[in-house]
Amino acid sequence: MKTQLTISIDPIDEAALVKRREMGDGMGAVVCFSGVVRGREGHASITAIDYEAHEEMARHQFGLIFEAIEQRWPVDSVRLVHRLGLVPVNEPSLWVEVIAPHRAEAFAACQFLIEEMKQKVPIWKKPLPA
Amino acid sequence: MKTQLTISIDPIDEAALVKRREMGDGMGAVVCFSGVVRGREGHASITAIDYEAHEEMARHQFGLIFEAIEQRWPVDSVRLVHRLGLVPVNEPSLWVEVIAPHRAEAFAACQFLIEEMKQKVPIWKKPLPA
Amino acid sequence: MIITVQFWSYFADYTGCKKTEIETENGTTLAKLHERVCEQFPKLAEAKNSTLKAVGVNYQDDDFMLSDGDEVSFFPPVQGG
Amino acid sequence: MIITVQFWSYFADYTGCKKTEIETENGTTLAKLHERVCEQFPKLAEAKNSTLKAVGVNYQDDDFMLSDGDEVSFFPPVQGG
Repeated sequence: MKTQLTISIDPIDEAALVKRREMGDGMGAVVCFSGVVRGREGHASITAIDYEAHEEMARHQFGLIFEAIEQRWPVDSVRLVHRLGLVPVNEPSLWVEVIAPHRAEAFAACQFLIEEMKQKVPIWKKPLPA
Repeated sequence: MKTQLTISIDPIDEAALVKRREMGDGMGAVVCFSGVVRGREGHASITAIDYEAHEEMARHQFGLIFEAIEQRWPVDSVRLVHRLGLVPVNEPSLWVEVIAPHRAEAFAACQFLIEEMKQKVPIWKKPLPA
Repeated sequence: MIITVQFWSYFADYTGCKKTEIETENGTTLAKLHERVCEQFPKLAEAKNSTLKAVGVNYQDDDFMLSDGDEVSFFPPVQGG
Repeated sequence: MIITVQFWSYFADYTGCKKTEIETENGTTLAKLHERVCEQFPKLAEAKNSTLKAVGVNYQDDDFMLSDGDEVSFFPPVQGG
Protein backbone atom coordinates (compact mmCIF):
# COMPACT_ATOMS: atom_id res chain seq x y z
CA MET A 1 0.00 0.00 0.00
CA LYS A 2 1.33 3.41 -0.97
CA THR A 3 1.00 6.09 1.71
CA GLN A 4 1.67 9.79 1.65
CA LEU A 5 1.37 11.90 4.78
CA THR A 6 1.71 15.68 4.81
CA ILE A 7 1.49 17.70 8.03
CA SER A 8 2.20 21.32 7.22
CA ILE A 9 1.13 24.90 7.71
CA ASP A 10 0.64 25.35 3.96
CA PRO A 11 -2.89 25.71 2.57
CA ILE A 12 -4.26 22.46 1.13
CA ASP A 13 -4.42 22.66 -2.67
CA GLU A 14 -7.00 20.01 -3.47
CA ALA A 15 -6.96 20.50 -7.23
CA ALA A 16 -3.19 19.98 -7.27
CA LEU A 17 -3.53 16.87 -5.12
CA VAL A 18 -6.16 15.47 -7.49
CA LYS A 19 -3.90 16.15 -10.48
CA ARG A 20 -1.05 14.24 -8.85
CA ARG A 21 -3.22 11.16 -8.24
CA GLU A 22 -1.77 7.90 -9.52
CA MET A 23 -4.25 5.13 -10.18
CA GLY A 24 -2.81 1.66 -9.64
CA ASP A 25 -3.77 -1.19 -11.97
CA GLY A 26 -7.17 -2.63 -11.21
CA MET A 27 -8.24 0.23 -8.96
CA GLY A 28 -11.87 1.23 -9.50
CA ALA A 29 -12.74 3.51 -6.59
CA VAL A 30 -11.41 6.78 -5.19
CA VAL A 31 -12.95 8.31 -2.07
CA CYS A 32 -11.82 11.78 -0.97
CA PHE A 33 -12.80 13.62 2.17
CA SER A 34 -12.20 17.29 2.95
CA GLY A 35 -12.79 18.62 6.44
CA VAL A 36 -13.47 22.35 6.24
CA VAL A 37 -13.36 24.92 9.08
CA ARG A 38 -16.90 26.06 9.86
CA GLY A 39 -17.83 29.55 10.98
CA ARG A 40 -19.11 28.37 14.34
CA GLU A 41 -17.65 26.31 17.17
CA GLY A 42 -20.50 25.39 19.49
CA HIS A 43 -22.43 28.64 19.89
CA ALA A 44 -19.62 31.07 19.05
CA SER A 45 -18.75 32.67 15.72
CA ILE A 46 -15.13 32.14 14.81
CA THR A 47 -12.80 33.39 12.09
CA ALA A 48 -10.26 30.55 12.09
CA ILE A 49 -8.97 27.54 13.98
CA ASP A 50 -5.40 27.35 15.17
CA TYR A 51 -4.19 23.73 14.89
CA GLU A 52 -1.34 22.41 17.04
CA ALA A 53 0.24 18.96 16.76
CA HIS A 54 2.70 16.78 18.61
CA GLU A 55 4.06 16.23 15.16
CA GLU A 56 6.46 13.34 15.69
CA MET A 57 3.83 11.39 17.60
CA ALA A 58 1.14 12.36 15.09
CA ARG A 59 3.20 10.91 12.23
CA HIS A 60 3.75 7.70 14.19
CA GLN A 61 0.06 7.37 15.07
CA PHE A 62 -1.01 8.00 11.46
CA GLY A 63 1.46 5.26 10.47
CA LEU A 64 -0.19 2.81 12.87
CA ILE A 65 -3.61 3.63 11.40
CA PHE A 66 -2.29 3.15 7.86
CA GLU A 67 -0.95 -0.28 8.91
CA ALA A 68 -4.35 -1.22 10.34
CA ILE A 69 -5.99 -0.23 7.05
CA GLU A 70 -3.54 -2.28 5.04
CA GLN A 71 -4.28 -5.36 7.14
CA ARG A 72 -8.02 -4.96 6.87
CA TRP A 73 -8.80 -3.82 3.31
CA PRO A 74 -7.21 -4.23 -0.14
CA VAL A 75 -6.44 -0.52 -0.32
CA ASP A 76 -3.82 0.51 -2.89
CA SER A 77 -3.11 4.06 -1.77
CA VAL A 78 -3.78 6.46 1.10
CA ARG A 79 -2.89 10.13 0.95
CA LEU A 80 -3.55 12.41 3.91
CA VAL A 81 -2.84 16.10 4.41
CA HIS A 82 -3.44 17.84 7.75
CA ARG A 83 -2.86 21.55 7.92
CA LEU A 84 -1.46 23.13 11.10
CA GLY A 85 -1.43 26.71 12.36
CA LEU A 86 -4.18 29.15 11.46
CA VAL A 87 -6.81 27.72 9.10
CA PRO A 88 -9.41 30.36 8.13
CA VAL A 89 -13.12 29.60 8.01
CA ASN A 90 -14.17 27.87 4.75
CA GLU A 91 -10.72 26.41 4.11
CA PRO A 92 -9.89 22.72 4.54
CA SER A 93 -7.84 21.56 7.53
CA LEU A 94 -7.89 17.92 6.43
CA TRP A 95 -7.81 16.12 3.09
CA VAL A 96 -7.89 12.35 2.77
CA GLU A 97 -7.86 10.15 -0.33
CA VAL A 98 -8.28 6.37 -0.37
CA ILE A 99 -7.94 4.32 -3.56
CA ALA A 100 -9.14 0.72 -3.66
CA PRO A 101 -10.47 -1.81 -6.16
CA HIS A 102 -14.12 -1.31 -5.16
CA ARG A 103 -16.14 1.42 -3.56
CA ALA A 104 -17.28 -0.40 -0.41
CA GLU A 105 -13.75 -0.86 0.87
CA ALA A 106 -12.67 2.64 -0.20
CA PHE A 107 -15.55 4.20 1.78
CA ALA A 108 -14.99 1.92 4.78
CA ALA A 109 -11.24 2.57 4.94
CA CYS A 110 -11.65 6.34 4.52
CA GLN A 111 -14.19 6.55 7.34
CA PHE A 112 -12.08 4.29 9.56
CA LEU A 113 -9.05 6.48 8.98
CA ILE A 114 -10.86 9.65 10.02
CA GLU A 115 -12.48 8.03 13.07
CA GLU A 116 -9.19 6.57 14.24
CA MET A 117 -7.47 9.91 13.71
CA LYS A 118 -10.05 11.62 15.90
CA GLN A 119 -9.32 9.16 18.71
CA LYS A 120 -5.56 8.84 18.52
CA VAL A 121 -3.63 11.43 16.54
CA PRO A 122 -2.30 14.20 18.82
CA ILE A 123 -3.64 17.29 17.07
CA TRP A 124 -5.61 19.96 18.89
CA LYS A 125 -7.57 23.00 17.85
CA LYS A 126 -7.98 26.43 19.33
CA PRO A 127 -10.88 28.41 17.80
CA LEU A 128 -10.30 32.11 17.17
CA PRO A 129 -13.40 34.13 18.14
CA ALA A 130 -14.80 36.58 15.56
CA MET B 1 -30.08 21.95 -1.74
CA LYS B 2 -28.01 22.85 -4.79
CA THR B 3 -27.70 20.13 -7.42
CA GLN B 4 -25.67 19.90 -10.57
CA LEU B 5 -26.00 16.95 -12.94
CA THR B 6 -23.79 16.44 -15.97
CA ILE B 7 -24.28 13.50 -18.34
CA SER B 8 -21.88 13.86 -21.22
CA ILE B 9 -19.36 12.13 -23.44
CA ASP B 10 -16.63 14.57 -22.35
CA PRO B 11 -13.81 13.30 -20.12
CA ILE B 12 -14.33 14.12 -16.44
CA ASP B 13 -11.90 16.84 -15.33
CA GLU B 14 -11.82 16.30 -11.58
CA ALA B 15 -9.32 19.05 -10.82
CA ALA B 16 -11.52 21.58 -12.63
CA LEU B 17 -14.58 20.34 -10.74
CA VAL B 18 -12.75 20.71 -7.43
CA LYS B 19 -11.70 24.25 -8.35
CA ARG B 20 -15.31 25.22 -9.07
CA ARG B 21 -16.51 23.97 -5.68
CA GLU B 22 -18.56 26.47 -3.70
CA MET B 23 -18.68 25.90 0.04
CA GLY B 24 -21.92 27.07 1.63
CA ASP B 25 -21.90 28.75 5.05
CA GLY B 26 -21.56 26.29 7.89
CA MET B 27 -20.51 23.38 5.69
CA GLY B 28 -17.73 21.29 7.23
CA ALA B 29 -17.54 18.12 5.14
CA VAL B 30 -16.97 17.30 1.48
CA VAL B 31 -17.04 13.69 0.26
CA CYS B 32 -16.07 12.93 -3.33
CA PHE B 33 -16.24 9.60 -5.10
CA SER B 34 -14.68 8.70 -8.43
CA GLY B 35 -15.57 5.47 -10.16
CA VAL B 36 -12.77 4.47 -12.50
CA VAL B 37 -12.86 1.94 -15.33
CA ARG B 38 -10.80 -1.11 -14.37
CA GLY B 39 -8.76 -3.20 -16.77
CA ARG B 40 -10.86 -6.32 -16.14
CA GLU B 41 -14.56 -7.12 -16.31
CA GLY B 42 -15.06 -10.47 -14.66
CA HIS B 43 -12.25 -12.62 -16.07
CA ALA B 44 -11.66 -10.69 -19.29
CA SER B 45 -9.12 -7.94 -20.01
CA ILE B 46 -10.74 -4.87 -21.46
CA THR B 47 -9.53 -1.59 -22.94
CA ALA B 48 -12.59 0.57 -22.31
CA ILE B 49 -16.26 0.55 -21.39
CA ASP B 50 -18.89 1.96 -23.72
CA TYR B 51 -21.62 3.61 -21.63
CA GLU B 52 -25.16 4.05 -22.97
CA ALA B 53 -27.98 5.92 -21.22
CA HIS B 54 -31.70 6.50 -21.60
CA GLU B 55 -30.70 10.07 -20.94
CA GLU B 56 -34.05 11.71 -20.33
CA MET B 57 -35.09 9.01 -17.91
CA ALA B 58 -31.63 9.00 -16.29
CA ARG B 59 -31.92 12.73 -15.57
CA HIS B 60 -35.36 12.21 -14.05
CA GLN B 61 -34.23 9.27 -11.91
CA PHE B 62 -31.18 11.19 -10.65
CA GLY B 63 -33.58 14.01 -9.74
CA LEU B 64 -35.71 11.64 -7.67
CA ILE B 65 -32.61 10.41 -5.83
CA PHE B 66 -31.51 14.00 -5.16
CA GLU B 67 -34.96 14.72 -3.68
CA ALA B 68 -34.70 11.67 -1.44
CA ILE B 69 -31.31 12.90 -0.20
CA GLU B 70 -32.67 16.36 0.51
CA GLN B 71 -35.47 14.89 2.61
CA ARG B 72 -33.18 12.64 4.58
CA TRP B 73 -29.99 14.61 5.28
CA PRO B 74 -29.03 18.29 5.71
CA VAL B 75 -26.96 18.21 2.53
CA ASP B 76 -26.11 21.59 1.00
CA SER B 77 -24.88 20.52 -2.42
CA VAL B 78 -24.70 17.49 -4.70
CA ARG B 79 -22.74 17.47 -7.93
CA LEU B 80 -22.68 14.39 -10.15
CA VAL B 81 -21.00 13.77 -13.49
CA HIS B 82 -21.54 10.56 -15.47
CA ARG B 83 -19.60 10.09 -18.64
CA LEU B 84 -21.17 8.30 -21.62
CA GLY B 85 -19.65 6.69 -24.70
CA LEU B 86 -16.19 5.17 -24.63
CA VAL B 87 -14.38 5.54 -21.31
CA PRO B 88 -10.84 4.11 -21.46
CA VAL B 89 -9.39 1.99 -18.67
CA ASN B 90 -8.02 4.09 -15.76
CA GLU B 91 -10.32 7.04 -16.51
CA PRO B 92 -13.33 7.95 -14.35
CA SER B 93 -16.84 7.23 -15.61
CA LEU B 94 -18.48 8.71 -12.51
CA TRP B 95 -17.69 11.60 -10.18
CA VAL B 96 -19.86 12.52 -7.20
CA GLU B 97 -19.46 15.27 -4.63
CA VAL B 98 -21.62 15.75 -1.55
CA ILE B 99 -21.23 18.76 0.77
CA ALA B 100 -22.84 18.75 4.21
CA PRO B 101 -22.32 20.28 7.66
CA HIS B 102 -20.76 17.10 9.12
CA ARG B 103 -18.94 14.10 7.77
CA ALA B 104 -21.38 11.36 8.85
CA GLU B 105 -24.19 12.75 6.71
CA ALA B 106 -21.88 13.54 3.79
CA PHE B 107 -20.61 9.94 3.71
CA ALA B 108 -24.10 8.50 4.16
CA ALA B 109 -25.66 10.63 1.42
CA CYS B 110 -22.82 9.96 -1.03
CA GLN B 111 -23.06 6.20 -0.56
CA PHE B 112 -26.85 6.30 -0.78
CA LEU B 113 -26.65 8.25 -4.04
CA ILE B 114 -24.33 5.71 -5.65
CA GLU B 115 -26.34 2.70 -4.43
CA GLU B 116 -29.61 4.20 -5.63
CA MET B 117 -28.04 5.04 -8.98
CA LYS B 118 -26.93 1.44 -9.41
CA GLN B 119 -30.51 0.27 -8.85
CA LYS B 120 -32.49 2.86 -10.76
CA VAL B 121 -30.66 5.07 -13.24
CA PRO B 122 -30.91 3.67 -16.78
CA ILE B 123 -27.27 3.55 -17.80
CA TRP B 124 -25.64 0.42 -19.17
CA LYS B 125 -22.12 -0.62 -20.00
CA LYS B 126 -20.60 -2.65 -22.77
CA PRO B 127 -16.98 -3.70 -22.08
CA LEU B 128 -14.58 -3.57 -25.01
CA PRO B 129 -12.33 -6.66 -24.98
CA ALA B 130 -8.58 -6.07 -25.21
CA MET C 1 -53.94 2.86 -29.87
CA ILE C 2 -50.25 3.21 -30.74
CA ILE C 3 -47.47 2.62 -28.19
CA THR C 4 -43.85 3.49 -28.93
CA VAL C 5 -41.53 0.80 -27.56
CA GLN C 6 -37.80 1.26 -26.98
CA PHE C 7 -35.24 -1.46 -26.23
CA TRP C 8 -32.05 -0.49 -24.42
CA SER C 9 -28.58 -2.03 -24.02
CA TYR C 10 -28.35 -5.65 -25.24
CA PHE C 11 -32.13 -5.87 -25.51
CA ALA C 12 -31.72 -3.91 -28.76
CA ASP C 13 -29.37 -6.67 -29.95
CA TYR C 14 -31.98 -9.27 -28.96
CA THR C 15 -34.68 -7.51 -30.96
CA GLY C 16 -32.57 -6.13 -33.79
CA CYS C 17 -34.15 -2.71 -33.27
CA LYS C 18 -33.96 0.15 -30.81
CA LYS C 19 -37.44 1.45 -31.31
CA THR C 20 -40.72 0.18 -32.73
CA GLU C 21 -44.39 1.06 -32.71
CA ILE C 22 -47.00 -1.40 -31.58
CA GLU C 23 -50.70 -1.10 -32.19
CA THR C 24 -52.76 -2.49 -29.35
CA GLU C 25 -56.32 -2.35 -28.00
CA ASN C 26 -57.37 0.21 -25.37
CA GLY C 27 -56.94 -0.99 -21.80
CA THR C 28 -53.67 -2.79 -22.44
CA THR C 29 -51.50 -3.08 -19.32
CA LEU C 30 -47.72 -2.84 -19.24
CA ALA C 31 -47.55 -6.58 -18.45
CA LYS C 32 -49.74 -7.39 -21.45
CA LEU C 33 -47.52 -5.28 -23.73
CA HIS C 34 -44.46 -7.03 -22.31
CA GLU C 35 -45.95 -10.43 -23.15
CA ARG C 36 -46.74 -9.22 -26.63
CA VAL C 37 -43.14 -8.06 -27.34
CA CYS C 38 -41.78 -11.30 -25.84
CA GLU C 39 -43.88 -13.22 -28.38
CA GLN C 40 -42.66 -10.99 -31.18
CA PHE C 41 -38.98 -11.17 -30.06
CA PRO C 42 -38.45 -14.58 -28.44
CA LYS C 43 -34.95 -13.77 -27.07
CA LEU C 44 -36.56 -11.13 -24.85
CA ALA C 45 -38.65 -13.83 -23.22
CA GLU C 46 -35.50 -15.47 -21.84
CA ALA C 47 -34.76 -12.29 -19.87
CA LYS C 48 -38.37 -11.71 -18.91
CA ASN C 49 -37.99 -11.94 -15.12
CA SER C 50 -35.10 -9.47 -14.93
CA THR C 51 -36.60 -6.98 -17.38
CA LEU C 52 -37.14 -3.43 -16.12
CA LYS C 53 -40.12 -1.53 -17.50
CA ALA C 54 -40.65 2.20 -17.73
CA VAL C 55 -43.29 4.46 -19.23
CA GLY C 56 -41.75 7.78 -20.20
CA VAL C 57 -39.18 8.59 -17.49
CA ASN C 58 -40.78 6.55 -14.68
CA TYR C 59 -40.70 2.91 -13.69
CA GLN C 60 -44.20 1.42 -13.66
CA ASP C 61 -45.78 -1.72 -12.29
CA ASP C 62 -47.14 -4.55 -14.39
CA ASP C 63 -50.73 -3.40 -13.93
CA PHE C 64 -50.03 0.12 -15.27
CA MET C 65 -52.74 0.98 -17.82
CA LEU C 66 -51.22 2.27 -21.05
CA SER C 67 -52.57 5.22 -23.05
CA ASP C 68 -52.30 6.08 -26.72
CA GLY C 69 -48.91 7.65 -27.46
CA ASP C 70 -47.13 6.26 -24.39
CA GLU C 71 -43.41 5.66 -24.75
CA VAL C 72 -42.48 2.38 -23.12
CA SER C 73 -38.92 1.22 -22.41
CA PHE C 74 -37.79 -2.34 -21.75
CA PHE C 75 -34.27 -2.89 -20.51
CA PRO C 76 -31.95 -5.17 -18.54
CA PRO C 77 -30.70 -4.31 -15.01
CA VAL C 78 -28.95 -0.95 -14.99
CA GLN C 79 -25.19 -0.62 -14.56
CA GLY C 80 -24.33 3.02 -14.01
CA GLY C 81 -21.13 4.06 -12.26
CA MET D 1 16.55 9.64 36.90
CA ILE D 2 15.42 12.55 34.73
CA ILE D 3 12.15 12.50 32.77
CA THR D 4 11.27 15.18 30.23
CA VAL D 5 7.60 16.13 30.45
CA GLN D 6 5.65 17.96 27.75
CA PHE D 7 2.21 19.53 28.07
CA TRP D 8 0.11 20.02 24.93
CA SER D 9 -2.82 22.18 23.93
CA TYR D 10 -4.50 23.95 26.86
CA PHE D 11 -2.57 21.80 29.33
CA ALA D 12 0.35 24.14 28.60
CA ASP D 13 -1.87 27.05 29.68
CA TYR D 14 -2.76 25.15 32.85
CA THR D 15 0.88 24.60 33.74
CA GLY D 16 2.35 27.79 32.30
CA CYS D 17 5.00 25.74 30.50
CA LYS D 18 5.24 23.46 27.49
CA LYS D 19 8.15 21.40 28.71
CA THR D 20 9.82 20.64 32.01
CA GLU D 21 12.22 18.13 33.50
CA ILE D 22 11.35 16.11 36.54
CA GLU D 23 13.78 14.15 38.66
CA THR D 24 12.27 11.00 40.08
CA GLU D 25 13.39 7.71 41.64
CA ASN D 26 13.98 4.59 39.55
CA GLY D 27 10.89 2.41 39.12
CA THR D 28 8.47 5.32 38.72
CA THR D 29 5.38 4.39 36.75
CA LEU D 30 3.55 6.67 34.32
CA ALA D 31 0.65 6.91 36.81
CA LYS D 32 3.01 7.94 39.60
CA LEU D 33 4.55 10.64 37.39
CA HIS D 34 1.07 11.84 36.47
CA GLU D 35 0.16 12.18 40.17
CA ARG D 36 3.36 14.06 40.76
CA VAL D 37 2.69 16.64 38.02
CA CYS D 38 -0.91 17.01 39.19
CA GLU D 39 0.43 17.96 42.63
CA GLN D 40 2.87 20.41 41.08
CA PHE D 41 0.23 21.93 38.73
CA PRO D 42 -3.15 21.70 40.50
CA LYS D 43 -5.21 22.72 37.42
CA LEU D 44 -4.03 19.53 35.68
CA ALA D 45 -5.61 17.49 38.46
CA GLU D 46 -9.06 18.75 37.43
CA ALA D 47 -8.60 17.15 34.00
CA LYS D 48 -6.96 14.03 35.39
CA ASN D 49 -9.52 11.46 34.20
CA SER D 50 -9.56 12.68 30.61
CA THR D 51 -5.78 13.11 30.34
CA LEU D 52 -4.00 11.13 27.61
CA LYS D 53 -0.48 9.92 28.37
CA ALA D 54 2.26 9.03 25.94
CA VAL D 55 5.91 8.07 26.23
CA GLY D 56 7.78 9.12 23.12
CA VAL D 57 5.40 8.55 20.20
CA ASN D 58 3.27 5.83 21.81
CA TYR D 59 0.37 5.84 24.21
CA GLN D 60 1.17 3.92 27.37
CA ASP D 61 -0.79 2.49 30.26
CA ASP D 62 -0.66 3.75 33.81
CA ASP D 63 1.63 0.91 34.90
CA PHE D 64 4.27 1.67 32.25
CA MET D 65 7.68 1.71 33.98
CA LEU D 66 9.62 4.85 33.09
CA SER D 67 13.34 4.92 32.27
CA ASP D 68 15.89 7.68 32.54
CA GLY D 69 15.61 10.10 29.61
CA ASP D 70 12.03 9.16 28.68
CA GLU D 71 9.97 11.91 27.06
CA VAL D 72 6.47 11.89 28.49
CA SER D 73 3.53 13.83 27.08
CA PHE D 74 0.32 14.73 28.87
CA PHE D 75 -2.55 16.14 26.83
CA PRO D 76 -6.32 16.56 26.60
CA PRO D 77 -8.49 14.54 24.14
CA VAL D 78 -7.28 14.97 20.59
CA GLN D 79 -9.21 16.99 18.00
CA GLY D 80 -7.65 16.42 14.60
CA GLY D 81 -9.65 16.95 11.43
